[in-house]
Amino acid sequence: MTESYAALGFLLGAFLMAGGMLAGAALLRVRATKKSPLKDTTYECGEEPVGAAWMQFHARYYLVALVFVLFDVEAVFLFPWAIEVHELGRAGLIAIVSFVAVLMLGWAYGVRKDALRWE
Amino acid sequence: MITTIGFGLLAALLVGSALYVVRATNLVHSVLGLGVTLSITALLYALLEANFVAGVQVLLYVGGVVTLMIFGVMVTRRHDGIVVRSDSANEVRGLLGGGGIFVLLALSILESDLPSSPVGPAPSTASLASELLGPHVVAFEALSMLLLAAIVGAIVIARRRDFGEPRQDLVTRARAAREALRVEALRAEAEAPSPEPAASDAAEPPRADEALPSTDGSVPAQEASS
Amino acid sequence: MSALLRGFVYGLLVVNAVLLTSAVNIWFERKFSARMQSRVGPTRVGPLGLLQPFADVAKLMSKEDTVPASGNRVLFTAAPLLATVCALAAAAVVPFTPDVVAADLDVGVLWVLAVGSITTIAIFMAGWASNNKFALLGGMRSIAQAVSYEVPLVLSAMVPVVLSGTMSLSGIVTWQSEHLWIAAWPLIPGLPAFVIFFLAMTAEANRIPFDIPEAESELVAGVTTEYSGMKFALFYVGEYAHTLVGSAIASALFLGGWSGPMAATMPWLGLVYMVVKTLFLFFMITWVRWSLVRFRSDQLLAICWKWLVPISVGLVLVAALWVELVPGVH
Amino acid sequence: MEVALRKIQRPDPYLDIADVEADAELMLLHLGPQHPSTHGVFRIDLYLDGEIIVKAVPFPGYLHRGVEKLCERLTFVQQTPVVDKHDYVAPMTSEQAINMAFEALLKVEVPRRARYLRSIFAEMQRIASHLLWLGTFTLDLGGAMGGGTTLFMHCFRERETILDLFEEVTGARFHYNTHTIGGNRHDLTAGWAAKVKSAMDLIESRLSEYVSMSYENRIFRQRTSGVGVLDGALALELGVSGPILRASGVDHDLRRDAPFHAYDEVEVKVATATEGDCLARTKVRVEELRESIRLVRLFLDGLPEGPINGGKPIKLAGQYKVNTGQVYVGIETPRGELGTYVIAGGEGGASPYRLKFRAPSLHALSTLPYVLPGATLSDCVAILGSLDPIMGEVDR
Repeated sequence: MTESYAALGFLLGAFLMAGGMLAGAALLRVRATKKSPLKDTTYECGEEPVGAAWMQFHARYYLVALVFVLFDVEAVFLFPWAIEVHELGRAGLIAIVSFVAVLMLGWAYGVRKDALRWE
Repeated sequence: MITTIGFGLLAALLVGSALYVVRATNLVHSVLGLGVTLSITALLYALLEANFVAGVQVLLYVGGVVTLMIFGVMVTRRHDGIVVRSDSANEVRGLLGGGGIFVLLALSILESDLPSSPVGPAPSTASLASELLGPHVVAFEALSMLLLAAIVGAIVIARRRDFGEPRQDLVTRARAAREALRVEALRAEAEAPSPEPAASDAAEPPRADEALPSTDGSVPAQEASS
Repeated sequence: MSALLRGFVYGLLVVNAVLLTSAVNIWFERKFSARMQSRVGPTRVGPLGLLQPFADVAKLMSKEDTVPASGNRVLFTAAPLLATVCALAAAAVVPFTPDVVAADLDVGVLWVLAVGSITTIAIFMAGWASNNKFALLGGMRSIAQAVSYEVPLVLSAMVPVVLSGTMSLSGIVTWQSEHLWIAAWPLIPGLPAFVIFFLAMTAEANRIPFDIPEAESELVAGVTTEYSGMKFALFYVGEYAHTLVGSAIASALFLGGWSGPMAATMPWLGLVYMVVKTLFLFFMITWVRWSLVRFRSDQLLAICWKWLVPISVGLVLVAALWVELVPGVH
Repeated sequence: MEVALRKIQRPDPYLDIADVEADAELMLLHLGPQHPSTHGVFRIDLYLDGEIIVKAVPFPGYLHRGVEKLCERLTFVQQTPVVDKHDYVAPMTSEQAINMAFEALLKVEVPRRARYLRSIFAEMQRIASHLLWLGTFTLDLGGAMGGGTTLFMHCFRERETILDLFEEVTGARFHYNTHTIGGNRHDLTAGWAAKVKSAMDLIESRLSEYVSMSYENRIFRQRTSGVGVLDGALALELGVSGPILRASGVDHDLRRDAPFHAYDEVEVKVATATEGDCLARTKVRVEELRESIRLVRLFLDGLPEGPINGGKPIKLAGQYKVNTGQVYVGIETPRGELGTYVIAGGEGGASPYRLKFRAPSLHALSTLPYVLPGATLSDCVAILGSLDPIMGEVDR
């Protein structure tokens, strides 16, 4: 219990430091005396940006994220087993091996279909 | 004391961020708001001394599902500044329905004999494992099948949409498109020698994909006729 | 309450230590890379140019802060803050000596991975809020890379957990002080797991050869293209902090952390061991950075999914087999 | 020339994007002119589908300084310092090209020693230029904050020694103004040849280190192998020359095929490769570095005594006058065939009526619309770097 509070306190401390740096810079920084709309445009190598930057991305990005979530779920299920390996013994090992093996079938399918390639 | 204050604060933030998620008119803001909501939920779990569940909540939901939803938004064009209303058009009906469910839930929780605060040490992560791999091992193994199905399904769907056409055939497509344009212009000229503008369907430039040569490499029909 | 206060005080101390070390490391990296390139590096500010990073920070603090008019100001400001805080927060569970640890969470490894996974979102926020094509491309690359490398990161971090039977980082270090460094024993899941963890950690911190999110020769400056002044500096600090804290975690998980000869009797010696190991790993990353060119994004993902993921899955199972078959691991 | 000029049907890469890709929603990204990897000021408009380039339209011209026009106003002997700025990475070759054209036009004989000196300078310039290219190419692949910079700095260190040697002879590190009509202006200083030889030994001994840092490195190979493949037929159609052409399997080098300077007195070994990708271009250039080192030694050993200038003294700017004739002279520079086409008769015969450079970099860049589609944004930077464009030469 207390340890999670300590972690929270740590988080607050880190936030305070980083925020303090940002706030300190806000006090110190040079301010432009004149508004310049040109300065506020986005950078595109000196050319006028054409079209919105918020463009459409490829569905394979989504695929990578989806496969990641699935493997993450797998990993999360492995964690409780991981700290109890010696207690759960051989039966637990067999259960986990079959669990992982089924998932790796999906991995093999993806590699075979070249779906995890990027380009 | 601090637990109670913390809970009240977090609950208020949770409701506020949840409201933001459904009221935001920009999908990316909505998704990021969801990230905040899920993080606060994780803090609530931590408050209940369920550190493992809290960690999993952040790792899976904030780091995983929100990322997935970000990609989901980015592969559409719904994020480029247009206003999207994610809440229902009929707010009164929604309020009534939501309120009803809230009252029902609140009543059932009040009626139940759930303790109002955690009693004793929370069940450890280790006991979670013995539960999972002990009595619930069949469900656990079934879960792997579910994950497998999800992976395969995702690959199949994504492949169908994207992995089929390599970009290298750009050259062929460009040539076919130009040939189609030329043929179309010739045909328009032949059909309508008068200076009046051609019929609207004929004047419409052909789309590149219509003029694609078929997969066996044969010449498109228009090209052969010219 | 007292735990919250202790965490807070530790937070301030550790964060400041990390920042100070980062500053010295920046100086060291500049000197080191200069030597690699037959230059001399910074010499002007302070003796041997030691104060150069501080001068840089002072300069960056006084810089004008521009926000693209078509971007999103709130997210644009929040992103560097979130990235830095997440990079620093992982240090909360790192044991520096047997007694000095900010928060000895029983799910320490999970905490490290969880806060690390939030960094991804911060980078995306920066890229999206800039409304800049280079920034958004960098942001999307960054997420794709980070989520991919998180899988081998999580799985290789599981090897010490399986061997020691605890998710607490101090517990893992204690186990190693009773046995051997995990990178050395058991050698087979230990050493490869360490290598994979180290690689994945480098990728998560976006260091060359895994720095495609920044990739300044292609994407100008990636997600930080539109950033200036202190916000830019925060990203920079965040990157160094991520590398440094990551090195500390890697040395705690695999290189025995504070454990070493005489560390049990003299706690300060444990701190020395820990610092030396961390800085050694940081030095390795620096060395690699100034020697290699960068990968292309599709090659990075191919390496991750084709090799690192299955190997790390196998390593976890080997570790379990080790626990199962070899007496005395627990 | 082994590759036959096959007539391949190629599409027009300058088709409107709507005709190329009617259905996709593409992003138009301006790469350049202010971009770290465009080697000066150069712009490519990229139409991106995700990170894949669907269409690329290069826009040169940001560094146009009107050098050719300027040359029509200056007398023959006044032009050497102007064309120094033409290809600013290899100014020696630009000087040589223009003076060789004038010598052909004015029918001035160049003494043998001057031809040897020009060969030595040309080969040393090639070493300096290729070293700079190797450095900037890895910089493109590795970025300013990483391994790319390391090789970059090392290459520059070696290049410095050559610039120092040039400075010793000509008094300038960059814009030498040492060639003139009929020969050279500066003779070698005492002990220069020995210094050059030791510099060559140094560079040769360090070259293997650079090779291990560049194309023997696994990541480097992955980034360059199979990237930006240019087939020999297309390269010939587009007028590409130099190492890029040789990397595409066409064995063509003016030093051997149409010898100038003193190249007819030695045997030039021409490095070629067949893959036509960025890796092949790297290998060809590194081989050329080795060959140039060999040639420099050869020329230094065979350096004859005698006058270094067969023309008139150049105290008066307008001494040379010619009113009729036109001439084209092509020489092999580090980037390929640099041609100078001169028509006599401007300004009362004291200046060319028209002067035109055939810049190899421009032809190299004209391959971009063919090579880039299908590549990723990261490949784009590698491909552009491998073409070794010098914008001063492209835009003139």
